[in-house]
Amino acid sequence: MSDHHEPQVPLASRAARAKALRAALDEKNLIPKDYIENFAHVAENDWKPQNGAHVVAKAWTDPAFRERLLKDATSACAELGYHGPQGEYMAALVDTPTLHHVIVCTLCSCTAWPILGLPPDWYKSFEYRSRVVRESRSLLREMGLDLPESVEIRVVDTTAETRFLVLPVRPAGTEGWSEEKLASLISKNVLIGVALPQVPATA
Amino acid sequence: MSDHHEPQVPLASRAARAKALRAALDEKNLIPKDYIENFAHVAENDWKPQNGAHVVAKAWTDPAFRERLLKDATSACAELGYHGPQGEYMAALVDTPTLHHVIVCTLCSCTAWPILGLPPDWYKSFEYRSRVVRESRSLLREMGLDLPESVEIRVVDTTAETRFLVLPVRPAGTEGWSEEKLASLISKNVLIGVALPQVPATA
Amino acid sequence: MDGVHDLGGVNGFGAVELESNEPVFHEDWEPIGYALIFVGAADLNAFTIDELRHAIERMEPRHYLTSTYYERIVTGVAALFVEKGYVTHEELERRAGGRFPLARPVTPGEPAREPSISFAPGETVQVRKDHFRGHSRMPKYVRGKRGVVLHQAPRFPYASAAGHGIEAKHEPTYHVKFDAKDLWSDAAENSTVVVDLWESYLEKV
Amino acid sequence: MDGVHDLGGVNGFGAVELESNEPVFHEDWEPIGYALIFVGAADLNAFTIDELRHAIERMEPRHYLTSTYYERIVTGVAALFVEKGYVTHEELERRAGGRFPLARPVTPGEPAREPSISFAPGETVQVRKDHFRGHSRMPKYVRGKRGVVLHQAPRFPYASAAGHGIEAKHEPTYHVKFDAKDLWSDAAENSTVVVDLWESYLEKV
Repeated sequence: MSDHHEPQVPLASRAARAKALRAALDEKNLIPKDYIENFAHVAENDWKPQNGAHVVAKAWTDPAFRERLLKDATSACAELGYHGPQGEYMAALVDTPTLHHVIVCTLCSCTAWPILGLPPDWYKSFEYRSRVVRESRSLLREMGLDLPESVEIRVVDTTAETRFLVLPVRPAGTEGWSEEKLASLISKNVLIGVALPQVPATA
Repeated sequence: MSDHHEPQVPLASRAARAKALRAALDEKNLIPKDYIENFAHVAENDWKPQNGAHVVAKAWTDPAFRERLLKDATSACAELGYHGPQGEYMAALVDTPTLHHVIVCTLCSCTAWPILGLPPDWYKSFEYRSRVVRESRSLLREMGLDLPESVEIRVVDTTAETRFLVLPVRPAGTEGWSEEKLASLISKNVLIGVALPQVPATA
Repeated sequence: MDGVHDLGGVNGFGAVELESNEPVFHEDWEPIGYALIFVGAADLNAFTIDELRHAIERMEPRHYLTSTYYERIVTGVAALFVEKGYVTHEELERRAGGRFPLARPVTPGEPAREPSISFAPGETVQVRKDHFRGHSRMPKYVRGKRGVVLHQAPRFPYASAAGHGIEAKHEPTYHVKFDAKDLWSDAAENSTVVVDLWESYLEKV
Repeated sequence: MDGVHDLGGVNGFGAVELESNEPVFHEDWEPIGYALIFVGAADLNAFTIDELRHAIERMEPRHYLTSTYYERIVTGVAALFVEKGYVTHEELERRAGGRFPLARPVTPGEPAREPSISFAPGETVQVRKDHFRGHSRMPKYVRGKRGVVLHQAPRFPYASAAGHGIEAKHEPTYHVKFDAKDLWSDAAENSTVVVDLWESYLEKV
């Protein structure tokens, strides 16, 4: 492809390409009825960060569950009803006061769908994929998470079949909170590791 | 830049951008009269592969010139009137029956303007820049130059200030030819090293 | 494959833009590609997820870098349905009413190493130094680097074979920890990178 | 800088298209950028050619990879005229009637090594292993690799300083020959690559 040999036929729009593929397969009866709508429904409603938040809150409040989660996250999540595609083998990354984990997939954008939900745009961006492995500390700072130099930042690149969630340190000031209230502190960004659970000042 | 934050203002065309820059500098009287037209004239008429062809043909027929060319290509070319920008320090790459040189600039597209002319589109293409250093033999074959395995292919990457020309082996069947007739065998592609001088069957 | 998709450590990209209250899908066509992965991989057994990843990596580099995420998914899935003979490229372009770029050709895959070599947690390992043009889940930033095994994960089909649709031996993957400074001298202070690597990508030290 | 411009050995690009009887310029605006390099570098002393190369490398990676050659020249020159205060970005966009993307910000340059270390033809040398985010004329494919000096060229301003407009010591460059197989295990047979490297990019073995 040289500078002065541009293709003459215009590119079809993204939507037109996606819909053309669907229509071509549909005509050959290769797509079961309502398959795409059902998939979208599951992706929008069943795979969600509230699931991961539940897992984290339970690990904070139930030492036996925490132990099972660390030993076998896949079955610990399944206990709570969380399993499915891109969750066939899951692992929890345990933060400590001196170790913070953050997840990326530099080669594509693999994510633990059943417990985190589909990944956000920023996670799929070339900016995040290229930068976080090399400049973790300054990038996290740009994204609003300023960690002390004494904390090791461990970037976990999802390059094979393990899917991860971050188990953050339970924040101070949450003593006696219910599992549900604790879960409300955990967002998708916390589960990926670009944010920490924030206890509201008024709590 | 994420997937769903596309800029709203359309990109100005390449021509509009180039002309806008020119107009902005012109208005501030920063561009001497006829500067761009004069530059284009020199680039289109003075810097040309016929200069390099002359250098090669003379090196084939004049052993003393060849020696001066190998020792100091810049001044040997200057003898013939060839010098100028991107020709401040030039070097000849001497092919032998078992060594073939080919020139690239993987980082941008540096070329010895005064003796080769401005580089062709293919030389500036990402295809050539990425592939020739790693797959020299098969890429040259794709481009029409099939060298025997016994010939070392030496790819020269123009990463600093030396500017190169390839001095090919004088082809058999050219005994007694004039310098001018020999020069007619040498194209820009021969001077870069992606082609060899071809003696016409009818010669 | 040392392609443009292998982005870890590449310089030049700007700020990461966060979107608040981001929807799962931004446009109505976006679920199509994802859903069709399952049609192709689970229902029709036409291809594997590894082949999908490889098809996306085989996109023309300029197309890869200017496409959106879901565009890449659609492109990879479409490329595989064409390559496997379910639809033709012409039909897709006719229906789309314009160009529908797919992927560049597949090259040969690489079977897993035989015999296998196992590694234990705590062991220092070295990532292979060699180059493979096909599908690989070994990012180039760890090529030839040494790290420490943190964990051995279960066996999964070897990606560099599975990505090419050839028989793929199941072998463990290892979570290997590298000091970021060993990967890039200008890397962040007190930072490590864990990469999940198939056994065949690793060597004894 | 490990940017997308550093293309040597990147996989995924297709055929090289040759054009017969190619004109020197294909479009009337193409000489503008080249000519303005000389206005800026030679007539106004506003910037160096090294700074121009660096400005082009600082283009947003997607823009770099989808631009034409002369578009990159215009972009780099325009970026420098804006950065040096000759024109404003707003004026350029107003005159162009649309977006006129320039380059990402400059980072600090790197002075040449002191004291200098000289190398002789025939000597085996090793390319520096470290990473530098600024302008560099050391392609990443030779980082940490060993080669043999073929020739010492005259002194030129050290590119990693000159590209940032800071004082650049003049030092020799060396034509260093590498076995292509040492750079890429799947490289062509019986092939070598010569890279022209400033003294500060090289180390004694």
